[in-house]
Amino acid sequence: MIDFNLSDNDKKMLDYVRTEALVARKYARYYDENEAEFPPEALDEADDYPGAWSMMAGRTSEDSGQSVIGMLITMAENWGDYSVRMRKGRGVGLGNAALGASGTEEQRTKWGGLLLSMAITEPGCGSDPSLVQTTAVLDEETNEWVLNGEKIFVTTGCRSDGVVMWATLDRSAGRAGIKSFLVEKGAPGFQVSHKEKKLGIRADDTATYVFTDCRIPRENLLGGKEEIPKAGSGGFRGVMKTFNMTRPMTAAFGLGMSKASLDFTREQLEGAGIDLSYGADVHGLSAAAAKFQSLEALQEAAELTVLHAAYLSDQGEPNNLEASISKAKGGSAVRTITQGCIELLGPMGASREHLLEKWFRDVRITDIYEGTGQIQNLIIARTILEYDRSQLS
Amino acid sequence: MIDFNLSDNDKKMLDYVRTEALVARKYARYYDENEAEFPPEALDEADDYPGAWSMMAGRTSEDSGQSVIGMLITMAENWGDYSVRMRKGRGVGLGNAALGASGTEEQRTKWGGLLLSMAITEPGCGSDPSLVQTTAVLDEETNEWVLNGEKIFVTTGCRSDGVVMWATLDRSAGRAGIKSFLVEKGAPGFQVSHKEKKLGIRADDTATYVFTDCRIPRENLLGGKEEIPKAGSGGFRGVMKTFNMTRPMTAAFGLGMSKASLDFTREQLEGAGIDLSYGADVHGLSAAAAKFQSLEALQEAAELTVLHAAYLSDQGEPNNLEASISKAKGGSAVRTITQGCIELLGPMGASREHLLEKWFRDVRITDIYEGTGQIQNLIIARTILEYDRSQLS
Amino acid sequence: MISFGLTEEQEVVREAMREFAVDIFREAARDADEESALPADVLNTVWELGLTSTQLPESVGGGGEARSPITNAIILEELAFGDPAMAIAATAPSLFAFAINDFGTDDQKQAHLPRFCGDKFAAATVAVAEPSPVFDVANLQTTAQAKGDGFVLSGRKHFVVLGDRAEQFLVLARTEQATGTGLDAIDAFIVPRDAAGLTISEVEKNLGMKALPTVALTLEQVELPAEARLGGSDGIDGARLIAQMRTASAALRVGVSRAVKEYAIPYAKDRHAFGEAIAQKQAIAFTLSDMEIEVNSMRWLTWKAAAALESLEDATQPALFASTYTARECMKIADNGLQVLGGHGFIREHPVELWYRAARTLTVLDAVAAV
Amino acid sequence: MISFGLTEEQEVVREAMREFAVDIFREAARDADEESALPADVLNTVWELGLTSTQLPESVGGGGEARSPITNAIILEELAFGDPAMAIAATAPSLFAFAINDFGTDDQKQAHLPRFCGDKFAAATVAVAEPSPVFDVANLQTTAQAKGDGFVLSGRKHFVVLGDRAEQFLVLARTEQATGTGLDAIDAFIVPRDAAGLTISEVEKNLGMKALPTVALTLEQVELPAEARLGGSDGIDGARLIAQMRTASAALRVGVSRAVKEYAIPYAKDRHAFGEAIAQKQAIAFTLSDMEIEVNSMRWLTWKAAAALESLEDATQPALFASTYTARECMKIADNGLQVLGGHGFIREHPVELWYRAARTLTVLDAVAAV
Repeated sequence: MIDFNLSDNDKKMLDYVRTEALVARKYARYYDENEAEFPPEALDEADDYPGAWSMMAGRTSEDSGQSVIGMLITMAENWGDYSVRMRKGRGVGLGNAALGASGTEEQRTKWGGLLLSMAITEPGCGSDPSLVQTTAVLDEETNEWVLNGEKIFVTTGCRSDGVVMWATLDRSAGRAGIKSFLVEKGAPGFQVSHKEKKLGIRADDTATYVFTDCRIPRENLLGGKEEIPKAGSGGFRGVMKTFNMTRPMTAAFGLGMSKASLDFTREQLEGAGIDLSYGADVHGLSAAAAKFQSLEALQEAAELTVLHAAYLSDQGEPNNLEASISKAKGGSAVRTITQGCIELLGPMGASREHLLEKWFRDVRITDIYEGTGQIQNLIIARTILEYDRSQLS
Repeated sequence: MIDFNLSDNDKKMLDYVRTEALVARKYARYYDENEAEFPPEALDEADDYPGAWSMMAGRTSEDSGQSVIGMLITMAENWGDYSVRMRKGRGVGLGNAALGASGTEEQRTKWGGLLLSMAITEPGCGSDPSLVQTTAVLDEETNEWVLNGEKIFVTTGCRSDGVVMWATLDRSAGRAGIKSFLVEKGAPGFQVSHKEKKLGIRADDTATYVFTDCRIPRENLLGGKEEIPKAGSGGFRGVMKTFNMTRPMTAAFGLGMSKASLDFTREQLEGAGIDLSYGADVHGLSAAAAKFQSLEALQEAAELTVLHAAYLSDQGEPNNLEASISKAKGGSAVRTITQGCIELLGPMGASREHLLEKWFRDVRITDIYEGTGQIQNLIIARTILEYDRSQLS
Repeated sequence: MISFGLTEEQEVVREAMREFAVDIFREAARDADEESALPADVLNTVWELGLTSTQLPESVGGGGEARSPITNAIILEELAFGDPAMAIAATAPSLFAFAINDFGTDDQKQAHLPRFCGDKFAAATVAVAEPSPVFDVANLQTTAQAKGDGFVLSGRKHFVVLGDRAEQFLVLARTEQATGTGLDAIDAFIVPRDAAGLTISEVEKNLGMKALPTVALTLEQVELPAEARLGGSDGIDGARLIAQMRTASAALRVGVSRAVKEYAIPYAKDRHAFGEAIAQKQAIAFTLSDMEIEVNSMRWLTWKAAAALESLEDATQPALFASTYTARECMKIADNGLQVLGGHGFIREHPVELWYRAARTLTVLDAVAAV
Repeated sequence: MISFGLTEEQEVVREAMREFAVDIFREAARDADEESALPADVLNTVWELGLTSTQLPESVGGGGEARSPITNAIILEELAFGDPAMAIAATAPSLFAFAINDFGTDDQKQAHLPRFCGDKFAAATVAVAEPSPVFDVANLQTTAQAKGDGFVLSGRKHFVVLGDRAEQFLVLARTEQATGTGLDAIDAFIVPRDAAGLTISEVEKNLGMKALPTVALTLEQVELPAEARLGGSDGIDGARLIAQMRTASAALRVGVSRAVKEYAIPYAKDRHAFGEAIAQKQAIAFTLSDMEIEVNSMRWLTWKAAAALESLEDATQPALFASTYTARECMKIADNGLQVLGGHGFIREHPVELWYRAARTLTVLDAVAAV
């Protein structure tokens, strides 16, 4: 039954997450201005706050599904701040999502407790994962994979404990030859370098990885299937399935911050005497109120697309289209919302005395990583047009 | 020297055109509701008004150039109404623009006094003129061209005296084989049929032409050059040059109506007590005033792109890029402006008691005919990227 | 619990309404628009679906099913997918009857609702919009003055759906007694067609949805008894009534937008230019994907507002969001849909031209249906 | 006569400024932003161009050339094409000096203008913006009360360009004497740096244009003599002053937008994905063509406002149009430019990231330069 009400359990948990998030927010500016430092494993205040995820026990059928509540928690955490959390996000890296989606039972057990980043992009391949040049060659004698190549824009790449990285077993096989591998930090020939200087999400490190004859155990092939499927058999789809949760989650990151931006802006506008109450048609409003309310509606719309994608996942239904819709919508919405909030507040909105300008910078990545808005649009268009890549690229 | 002031001559002429246009406007609703009828050759009031173009004599260097004043007059006429004019627009059809741009001296003299439509689009070729299927074959014995094919969406195709139509001398030559021909109504094998029922511009007939072994004199090849230039030698550009004036002019048609829409909307809003005065920053305005002023600024921006393209033409400078810019900008602006005016006025804006809803329908063609917005964007992009058709299509 | 799942019953209703709307409404839509008239018998045909009566209480002869704003939103989307003009005409009785049922006294329900539980289409409607630019429902200009036990109504209304045949009008006005401001200050009065001082115009000529008969009302010192005031001395919950109508309008816009999208997709695949289907061009393909994104967004906002109404919460904010958001996006989708068809979009052979006009009308109106 | 043609002199100036801006400003822009400081000597280097002095009268030691808002708009576009922060810093003295020259009494001109005709960069500035949300220049909160022959100023200003080093501030305020409303009610007062009651903040930390030092001012009962009021008893033409600043801001935005466009075009041709240059994809190509369209539109609106100022007409409306239009489009172009670069747009190696931040700052400010 269609329902948008949260259970008391859900509400309690989200209230708690927001309380934690507000504590973390106090550190947001510091780690933005001090780009060379990483936030600590756990904030000093962490001892005073039990972990939110511990509250996940004892959930009932009245409560929202795991994926849905996961998205709501993600938004609430990022409403505090994108990069600074009460505790380092064990198990919430993008690589962890891949592990959860495609890993074997054994792999999930062994790696689930580590923070895993995800390494796809290479200097030459942009947003096109099928152009991956990094190679993985099996050394049958030692039962090891030998990895060679370079990955860029690896989010949380410095502080992660390991990585899910994409490499090709056979370049001539195209997309079908691409596999994911689990690589732990410290593996021989795995070099982490070059923390990028960025517009935003500065505390959230973005690394470059170089693999030079890097050897990893044979069982580190994610999902364990070594054979190269025949072209067109959908083998690549398994790799891509990962995105069905990471895409909505990425949107949720951004939407947490855009919600924070709206809340700040509301406070300022109301403080300046602007009436933002609901009821009147748009013509009955001031220009500022009309603009603000349109941004709020956009936030709501984007959040709902994220929850929809997660809901389908909880139902065990396919959500490839919906995941891309939420990512495209979220990525575009957070640009509009944070830009609009600064526009509403004027020069004060562009001051580094407030976090709004930081959120404006931070959210800008949303429409870029995990597949740009253009990539999402291609996926959506191919789906509704029933086109393959050769028909629409 | 950069200047946006009109000379007294210019002002006087435009005032006069607007006076005429207001007379014509009285008939606008009638010919919209009575789609089967065409407006008369000249309105009853025509005797009371000398022709505006007669005032073109005696212009000085203080006055705007011919193309510029032509655009301003076009906007002023269409501010009255798109389809109904004091007199049938002798010499202002799209075909006349082609004649002016590419005709020989003799052709201009012979055909200049006729209203010429322009026939490019065919049932199968959409917005792609290089796919023209209509053929022209020279009968050397009779010194006649023999035309065969069908043309659709011929604006003013019923009431025009003749047409500039595109046909290919040699399909295998692609774009290079395409030539323009002057065909007079009444030519044997030239059939005018099927007045389309349309969303807007209902008085302005849109015809289908069928040519069946239609014979025309050899000298009716526009520009007179019979040879097929080598591929890539730019022969097709001659044909396309026509658009450098028709594109801004088409935009001017629409912008005249969107200006009328703004004027009507202003009157209504001010009547309802909305303060539209200029001065305050957007935050100091009501939602309605902020929206209205943004539409006004958009109108101004689009008008200026039209005048810029015309100015370059007057200077004898190339304006292919600027013509497409004005068409793309104008086509998009008039959609936004007329939609926005109705939004501002609410249900009353959507009532057929007022002409606003008609202008909203009429202007919608602006972004479609004479090359859709998409086509203009292709031209612009190719120009700034220095790409040819094979690189960007 | 967050859920986007339809009940089995809702799935069945949705499917049935979709078929009905396509078979009956869509088939007749172009002719109805050209003739500016509803097809004969369409209202009686649609009446057999029981859209109004099933959700009225058994005590007045109705089906006694619980009112479900969510189900109604789903129904309205499907009907508008067929044709928005006929969707609105078909559900106009609900607009009136649901308001009586939600806010009326027992006497008012007994007096007015049985008529909607009969075999024949019962025309009645609500008069909200006023013929002034920048109309704001939170600031009505139609007034009700107390006089003795009763009231005197003065003002003008327009775009009153089915006003050519309605036996009763529910006229929204501001009374002196109204407490609060904005939406809370709204009162509603049942005005019979033959009330002295009420002038009903000829059918209005509108840009879009021409098949839908609407009229203007002029109320000059229309004297009404005390019992004409909906809800008696308590009046109505104006915010809730407006939220119902805004949510309904949003649902209609989702339907029209989906109609455009689903027409444009196969068209773009069939139509070739420059050697391939135009859908293979990114500019067209991305326009279509944007439609897909926005039809989703619009629907979830609409459902959220309907769910708030269904759980009897204050739905003012979600309904307002649904209304303003769908208004903008529906217009954009219709506009872009026309552009995808190019010259063919401008011709009255394809339905996109009709939806384009409908969209611009529907997206400036929040008072043509209720959930 | 409608003309878009530059004079020969304007062509020369444009070319020279373009070279200067690229060679001097663009080269230094990234480091200056990272260090939040203007490069050493850049202000003295730019001073040699005589941007301020040549258009001041000979009577105060200036070049005596006619002031040309059009030429100044052309110059500002080019300078901002190099770097908007340095463009604003370099022309801040004009902001002050042009206002004195346009609206000051003879005594005020003699007292203040000669300083701008010397060899060394002379820092002075205008204080307009106030640190409240939804700031509206037509509704200033800073007030000037008459006291004896003089005035008492109270209020707060922020984003005061070069306020860290300005010797004088021209502070905009509302006086009781002001006639009219809105822009006409604006008065301006010359406030020396050491005025009692004036507190100057540390350099502000801003989102974009970090190389540009700005400060906040707090005016607590700042007592000023009668001659501090610009224009003496006549006051100033507030609408004209604001139109000059709005037009200047518009010109700066054209420059930044063009910078983004001209960077994105070759980038998109060089960068390959899916087997071809990304510029060969319609989604990217049409984004670039839209930039081309809008840079044109923005420039013509700016020139039209500048032309109105140049011919001494009321420029309120064209300047407002230029300002609001360029604000929206500049932000959009910077945003889309970043998207064209994708992940590389987010990295502080390419200048687009810098322009993106600059755009969001520049497009909420109308008071950082003058023509």
